[in-house]
Amino acid sequence: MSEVHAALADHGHEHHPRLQHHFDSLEQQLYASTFGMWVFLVTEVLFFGGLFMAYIVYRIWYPDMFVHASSHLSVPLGTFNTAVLIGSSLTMAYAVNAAQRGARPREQVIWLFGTMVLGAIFLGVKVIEYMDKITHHLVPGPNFHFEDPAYQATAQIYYSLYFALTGLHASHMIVGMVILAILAYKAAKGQFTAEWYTPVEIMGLYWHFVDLVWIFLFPLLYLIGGAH
Amino acid sequence: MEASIAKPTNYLNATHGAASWFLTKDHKRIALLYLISVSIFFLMGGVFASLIRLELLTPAGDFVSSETYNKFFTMHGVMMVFFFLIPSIPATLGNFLVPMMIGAKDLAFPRINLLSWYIYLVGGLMAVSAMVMGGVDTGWTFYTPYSTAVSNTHVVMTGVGIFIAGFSSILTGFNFIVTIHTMRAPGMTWMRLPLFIWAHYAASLIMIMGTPVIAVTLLMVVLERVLHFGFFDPTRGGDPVLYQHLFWFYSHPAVYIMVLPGMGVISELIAGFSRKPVFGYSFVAVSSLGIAFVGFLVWGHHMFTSSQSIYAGLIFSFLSYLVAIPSAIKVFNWTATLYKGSISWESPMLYAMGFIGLFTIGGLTGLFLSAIGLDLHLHDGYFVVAHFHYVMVGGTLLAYLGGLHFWWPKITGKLYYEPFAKVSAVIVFVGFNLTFFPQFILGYMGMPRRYHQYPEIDGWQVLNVLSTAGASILALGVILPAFYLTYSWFKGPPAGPNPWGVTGLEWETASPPPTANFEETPIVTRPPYAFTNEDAHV
Amino acid sequence: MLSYLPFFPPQGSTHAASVDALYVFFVAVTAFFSVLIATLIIVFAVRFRRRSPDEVGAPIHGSLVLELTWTFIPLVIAMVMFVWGASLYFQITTPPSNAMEVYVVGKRWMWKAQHVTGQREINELHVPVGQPVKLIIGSEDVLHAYWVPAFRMKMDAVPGRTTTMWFEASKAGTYQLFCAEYCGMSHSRMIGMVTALEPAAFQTWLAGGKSTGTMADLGAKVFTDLGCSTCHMDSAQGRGPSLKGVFGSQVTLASGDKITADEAYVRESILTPTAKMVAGFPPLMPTFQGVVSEEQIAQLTAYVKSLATAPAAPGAGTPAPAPGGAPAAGTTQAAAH
Amino acid sequence: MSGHIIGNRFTYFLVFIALMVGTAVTVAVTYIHLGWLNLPLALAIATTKAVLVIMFFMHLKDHPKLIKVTFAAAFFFFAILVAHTLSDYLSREGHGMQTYPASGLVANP
Ligand code: HEA
Ligand code: HEA
Ligand code: HEC
Ligand code: CUA
Ligand SMILES: [Cu+2]
Repeated sequence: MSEVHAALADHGHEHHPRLQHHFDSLEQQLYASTFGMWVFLVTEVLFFGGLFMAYIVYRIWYPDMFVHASSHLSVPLGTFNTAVLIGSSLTMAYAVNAAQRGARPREQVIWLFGTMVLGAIFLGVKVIEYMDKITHHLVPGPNFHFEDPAYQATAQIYYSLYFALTGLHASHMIVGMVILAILAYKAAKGQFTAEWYTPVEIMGLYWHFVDLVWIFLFPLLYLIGGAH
Repeated sequence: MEASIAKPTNYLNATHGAASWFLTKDHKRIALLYLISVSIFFLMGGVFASLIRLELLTPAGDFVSSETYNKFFTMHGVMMVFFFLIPSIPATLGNFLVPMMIGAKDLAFPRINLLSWYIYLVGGLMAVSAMVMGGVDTGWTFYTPYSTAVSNTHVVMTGVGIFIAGFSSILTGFNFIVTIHTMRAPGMTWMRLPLFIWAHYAASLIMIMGTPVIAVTLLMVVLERVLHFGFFDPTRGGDPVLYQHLFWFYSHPAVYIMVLPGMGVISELIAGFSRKPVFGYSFVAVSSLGIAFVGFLVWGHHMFTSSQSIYAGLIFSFLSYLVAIPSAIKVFNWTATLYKGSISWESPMLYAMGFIGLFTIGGLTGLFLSAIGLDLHLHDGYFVVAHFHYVMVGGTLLAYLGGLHFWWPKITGKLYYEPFAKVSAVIVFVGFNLTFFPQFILGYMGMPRRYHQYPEIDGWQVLNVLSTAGASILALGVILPAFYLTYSWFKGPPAGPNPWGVTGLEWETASPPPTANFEETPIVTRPPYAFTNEDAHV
Repeated sequence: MLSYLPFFPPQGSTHAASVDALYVFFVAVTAFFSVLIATLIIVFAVRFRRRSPDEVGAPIHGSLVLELTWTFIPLVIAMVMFVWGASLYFQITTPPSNAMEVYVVGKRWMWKAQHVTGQREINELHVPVGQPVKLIIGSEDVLHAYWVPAFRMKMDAVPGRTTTMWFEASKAGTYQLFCAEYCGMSHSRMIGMVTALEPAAFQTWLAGGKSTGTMADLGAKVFTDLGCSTCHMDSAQGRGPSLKGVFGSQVTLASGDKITADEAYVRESILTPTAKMVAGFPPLMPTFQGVVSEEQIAQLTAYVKSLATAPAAPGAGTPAPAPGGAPAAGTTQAAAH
Repeated sequence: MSGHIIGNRFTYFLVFIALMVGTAVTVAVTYIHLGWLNLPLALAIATTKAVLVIMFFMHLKDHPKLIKVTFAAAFFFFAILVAHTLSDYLSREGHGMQTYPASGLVANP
C-alpha cells in the first residue's frame, strides 16, 4: 500500500538485477506479485464457482439421481488421488521453502520435480478413470447409456458436471505442471535465492489452490452414495 | 510516425519500429494499441447498427432476410458490448491514466498488460472470423436452448472469442487493482485519489468478480454444443433458466463495468471545466463502490418473465431500486459542482453535460423496468432497447468521447480544432436523441425487439423512420472526430503540459509524457481538484 | 382512460389501466428529474460561465445536509415505485379461481392454443370479454414469450416447464399477439391475433368452432392408447393407484411428505415418475418422456382433472361445455399473417 | 507487511498428516448412514481441510489484512451467486423441481 511505498521510497536504492524499473524496491515488487496472485485466485474461485452453482441446483433437484450416477465412480481411485494431490501440496510447500532458504539448486529441483511426479500420477489415474467412463458409455451425449432407464436422461447432467469440473481441474494441473517444469529448469540454473524466489512462491499458491478445488470435488462427486 | 527532430523524448518517439510497439510494455503505448482496436470494433458494430436501422425503415422485412437480420443485431450487440464498450474506457483511457494519476511509472504488471491486449486481439479475431464465416444469430445474450441445441450458426466460434476476450478484461481489472493498491506515489492517500481512479477501482472489482462466471458459463454452452453435454438441456432435465441466472450474474454487473469508468471521466471533466473540487468528493467516491457492490445483487431483474419465482422477482426488484441511489448521488453531486464554478464550454464539457442529462433519462427508465408489474409489459420490447442505448450510448459513449477529447492533448501532445469538436458534440447529442427517443414510445406501444419486420400499426413506421434518420445524424457525429482528431495528431499545434488549466498529476508532466511518466516520482501534498489554496487544506 | 391518446397501445384488459397509471407516474417522475437536472445544468453553465482565462471556481467542498437530502428523497420515491410495481405485479399475476383455462404451446414459429372444450387454434386465440382467462403455457422447443401489448402482459414459454399468465379482456376487439422472446429465424413472424368476443358471441364461436371433443375426452383416448389404463384402473386392482379424485387432493408420498396434486405434479408423474413416488406403490411406472407430446400432456392433465370427484377442483372452472359431437376436424382457422 | 514469510517444515508435515486423516475420515463417514447429515458433514470436513491448506500451505494467516479480505471476498461473491440463485429455485411454485418436455428439441444440424 501507499504507506509501504512511502516508507520504502527512502531506502529503496539497492539495485537488485531482478528489480523491474517501475518498482521502487524488491519488497514492493514482491508485495505486488503476491497480492496479484491472490487477486488472480479470486477470479479462479468464481470461475469454478459457476460450475459449482450448477452442481448445487441439480443436486437439489435430483438427489437420488446423484446417488445412483455417482456410484459408477471409483472411491478407492478417488481416495488415492486425493492422497496423491495432498502429497504434492506438501512437496510444493517444501519446494517453496527450499527456495526461500536459498537451498542448493539440487534440493529445489528435487522438490519441484517431486511435485510434478505426483501431479503426473494424479493425471494418470484421471486418465484411467476417464477411459473407464468412456468404455461404459458414461460420457454425456447420444451414446450415453445408464443401466437404470429412470436416470438415463438426468444422469447425463451429473456426468456433464463431473467431466466439466474434473476436466477444468485437470487442465489447471496441466498448466501448473508446465510452469513447474520451467521453474525446475530455472532452479537448476540456480536462479532462485533467499533474496529472490517470487516465481516459486507464486507457483506454490497456485498449486495449493488446485489442491483446494479437489478437496471439494472429491466428496461432492465421489462420496455421495457410500451409504446406499 | 515521422521522426521528430530535436524534440524532448517522450513515450511516442523514445523508440521506433513495429517491434517497439507490438512488444512494448509501456502502458501508454498499450493504451494506444487498444484505442485503435476498440475503434475498429466500434465502427464494425456501428455498421451493423446502420444496417439494422435500414431494415427497420419499412415494416416489411424487405432489405435483408430474417436470418441475416438476426445476425446483424447479434453481431452488433456482441461487438459493441464485449469488444467495444467493456474495454473502451478502462483499456484506453484507464490504461493511459491510472498509473499517471497515482504517480506511478507503469502498471504493476506491464507484461500482463500487453498480454491482455493480445488476448483481446485473439478473442476479437475469433469473433470477426465467426462473422466472416457467416455470423451468429443468438442475440448477444446466447439464451439456451436456442444457442445450444438449435441455432446452426457460429455460436462456438463467437462464444470462444468472448470467452478469450473475457480474460483480457480480467487481466486489466487485476492489473488496476494491484496497481492502485501498491503503486501510489508518496502522499497519494485513498482520499486524495482522483475520482477517475475510484471509478476504475470499482469497475475492476466487477471485472475480477464477475467475468470468470460468464467465462465458465460460455464454456458450458460450448461444451453442450460441441460435446453434447447437458447443463441446460430441458430434454435431459436441465434448466434453461439456470443459464440466465449465470449469464446475468455477470452481465448485469457488466453494465456497471461499462458505466463506472464513464462516470469517472465525467467527474474529472466536471471538476476540470468548472475549476472546482467535485462537490461531495467522498460521496461520489464511495458511491462507485456502492454501485459495484449492489450491482451484484440485482441480476434477476432481467428475468421477471422467465418463470423465475415471484419471491425472487420481488427481491431483485427491491434491490434494483437500491442501486439507483448511489447513481442519484453522483448525478446530484455533479450538478452541484457546477454551482459557482468557472465553467468553460469546451467540447469535453459539452459531452459531460450531455452525459449527465442522458444518463439521468437512461437510468430513470431503468427504474420503469425494475417495477415488476410494468416490466411484464415492457420486457423484450423497444423500451428496453431505448433504455440501454440511453445509458450505454448517451452515457458511456459520450463519456468516452468526452474523455478522449479531454486527454487527447496529453496523449498526442497536440491540440485539435475546437470548433469542429463542438459541432460534432452537438450533432451526436441531437442525432442520439432522435434515434432513441422514439424507441421509448415504440416500446410502450408494443413493438418487440429483435424483430426483422413489424406489423403496420399506427405510427410505428413514423417512429422508426425518425429513429433511422437520427441514426444517420448520429453516425456523422461519431465519425467526424475520427477525422479531425487524426488530423490534429499530425498537423495540430503543440498542446503544452496543461492546455485546459486543470489539476491532476497527469497534467504536471509533459505532453506527450516521457516513457517513465514523470521526471521524478511526484510527492503528493494536496487533495485532488485543489484549484485554490483553500482547497488544498481539506 | 388513456386509450385514445397517441403513444399508448389499446387498453384491452382489466390490467391495462392500472399498468398505464403506473407508467404515467414513472413518466412524471422521469420528466421531473430530467427537466430539473437539465435546467440546473444549463442555468449554472450560463450563469457561472468562465469570464477570464485564469478564473477558478469557488472552493465549495460539499454539504452533508444536501447529501442526505438527495439520498433520502430518491430513496423514498424509489420505495414508492417498488411497492406500487410489486403490488401491481401480485394483482396481475394471481389468477382468480374462476379463471377459464386455455392451453397454449409455443413452437417455432407458431402459437398453438387448445381450449378445454377441445377447440384448437393456431396463432389465434378467442376469449370471452369479462371472463378471467388463465393461459397454461408450454414450449416444444426453445424459449418464446406470449405478449399481448393491449393486455400489458407477457410470459415466457419455457421448454420443460409450464408457466401461466392470466388476463381478463375488457373490450371486444382483436389485439396483436407477439412472440417476445427471441426464438430464431422467424421470431418476428410468430405473431397473431387475440380476439375478445362478447360472452354470447364467444359461445357461438365455441359452438361453431370445430371441436374434436373436449380436452378431457381427448385425454381419455390418449390414456387408453398409451396403456395408462392397464395400470391405473378404477378399482384397487390396478398396479398403479386409481386416479379418481387425485387431482387437487393431498397425495402422501413414499418420503412421507404430502403434496397437492396439481398440473405440475401430473406432468411430473408422467415424465419422471420416480421423482415423487406415491406411498405404497412400487416404482413400476415407466417414463413417458419422448413418447407423449406436449399437447398430449395437456390433454392427459385435463383428463386427470376430470376424474377429480370433487365438484371441480379450484382453478379448473370451465365455461359451459361445448355441445358434444361437434364435427371433428384437425386444427381450426389457419394462421393470419 | 508481506515481506518474507518462511514456513516451518515440520508444521507443513503436521498439516499434511491432518489432511490425510481428514481424507480418511471423510471416506469413512460416507459409509455410515447418517441420512441428511452426510452432506453437511462431508462439507464440514472438506472446509476444514481447505482452511488448513489456505492458512498453512498458502500462509494466508501470515498475510496482511488486505490479502485476507481479498480472498474472503471471492467466497463472499460466490455466496451471493448461490444465495440469490437459490432464492429463485427454493421458492418456485409447483415443486421447485422441473419436468422436462415430452418431445426432444430440434437436433442441432
Ligand atoms: C451502461 C449500461 C447500463 C446501465 C448503467 C443500466 C442501469 C440500470 N438498468 Fe439497465 N440495461 C442495460 C444496460 C444498463 N442499465 C442493458 C444493456 C439492458 C438490456 C440487456 C438485454 O436484454 O439485451 C438493460 C436492461 C435492464 C432491465 C431489464 C429490462 C428487461 O429486459 O425487461 C432492467 C430492469 O430492471 C434495467 C434496470 C436498470 C436500472 C435500475 C439501472 C440503474 O443503475 C440506473 C440508476 C440511475 C438513475 C436512477 C438515474 C440517476 C438518478 C437520479 C437523477 C435521481 C432520481 C432517482 C430516483 C427518483 C430514484 N435495465
Ligand atoms: C455499446 C453498446 C452499443 C452501442 C454504442 C450501440 C449503438 C447503436 N445501436 Fe445498438 N444495441 C446494443 C448495444 C449498442 N448499440 C445491444 C447490446 C443491442 C442488443 C442486441 C441484441 O438484441 O442481442 C443493441 C440493439 C440495437 C437495436 C435493436 C435491434 C433489434 O432488437 O432488432 C437497434 C435498433 O435500432 C440498435 C441501434 C443502434 C444505433 C443506431 C447505434 C448508434 O449509436 C451507432 C452509431 C455508430 C455508427 C453508425 C458507426 C459510425 C460508422 C460509420 C459512419 C461508418 C459508416 C459505414 C456504413 C454505414 C457502411 N441497436
Ligand atoms: C406399468 C404400470 C403403469 C403405467 C403403464 C402407467 N402408470 Fe401411472 N403409476 C403407476 C404406479 C405404480 C404409480 C405409483 C407410483 C408412482 O408414483 O410412481 C403411478 C402413479 C401415477 C400418477 C400419480 C398418482 C397419484 O395417486 O398421485 C399419475 C398422475 C399417473 N401415474 C399417470 C399415468 C399416466 C397419464 C399414464 C399413461 C401415460 C400412466 N400413469 C401409466 C403405474 C403405471
Ligand atoms: Cu417464438 Cu420468438
Ligand atoms: Cu440489469
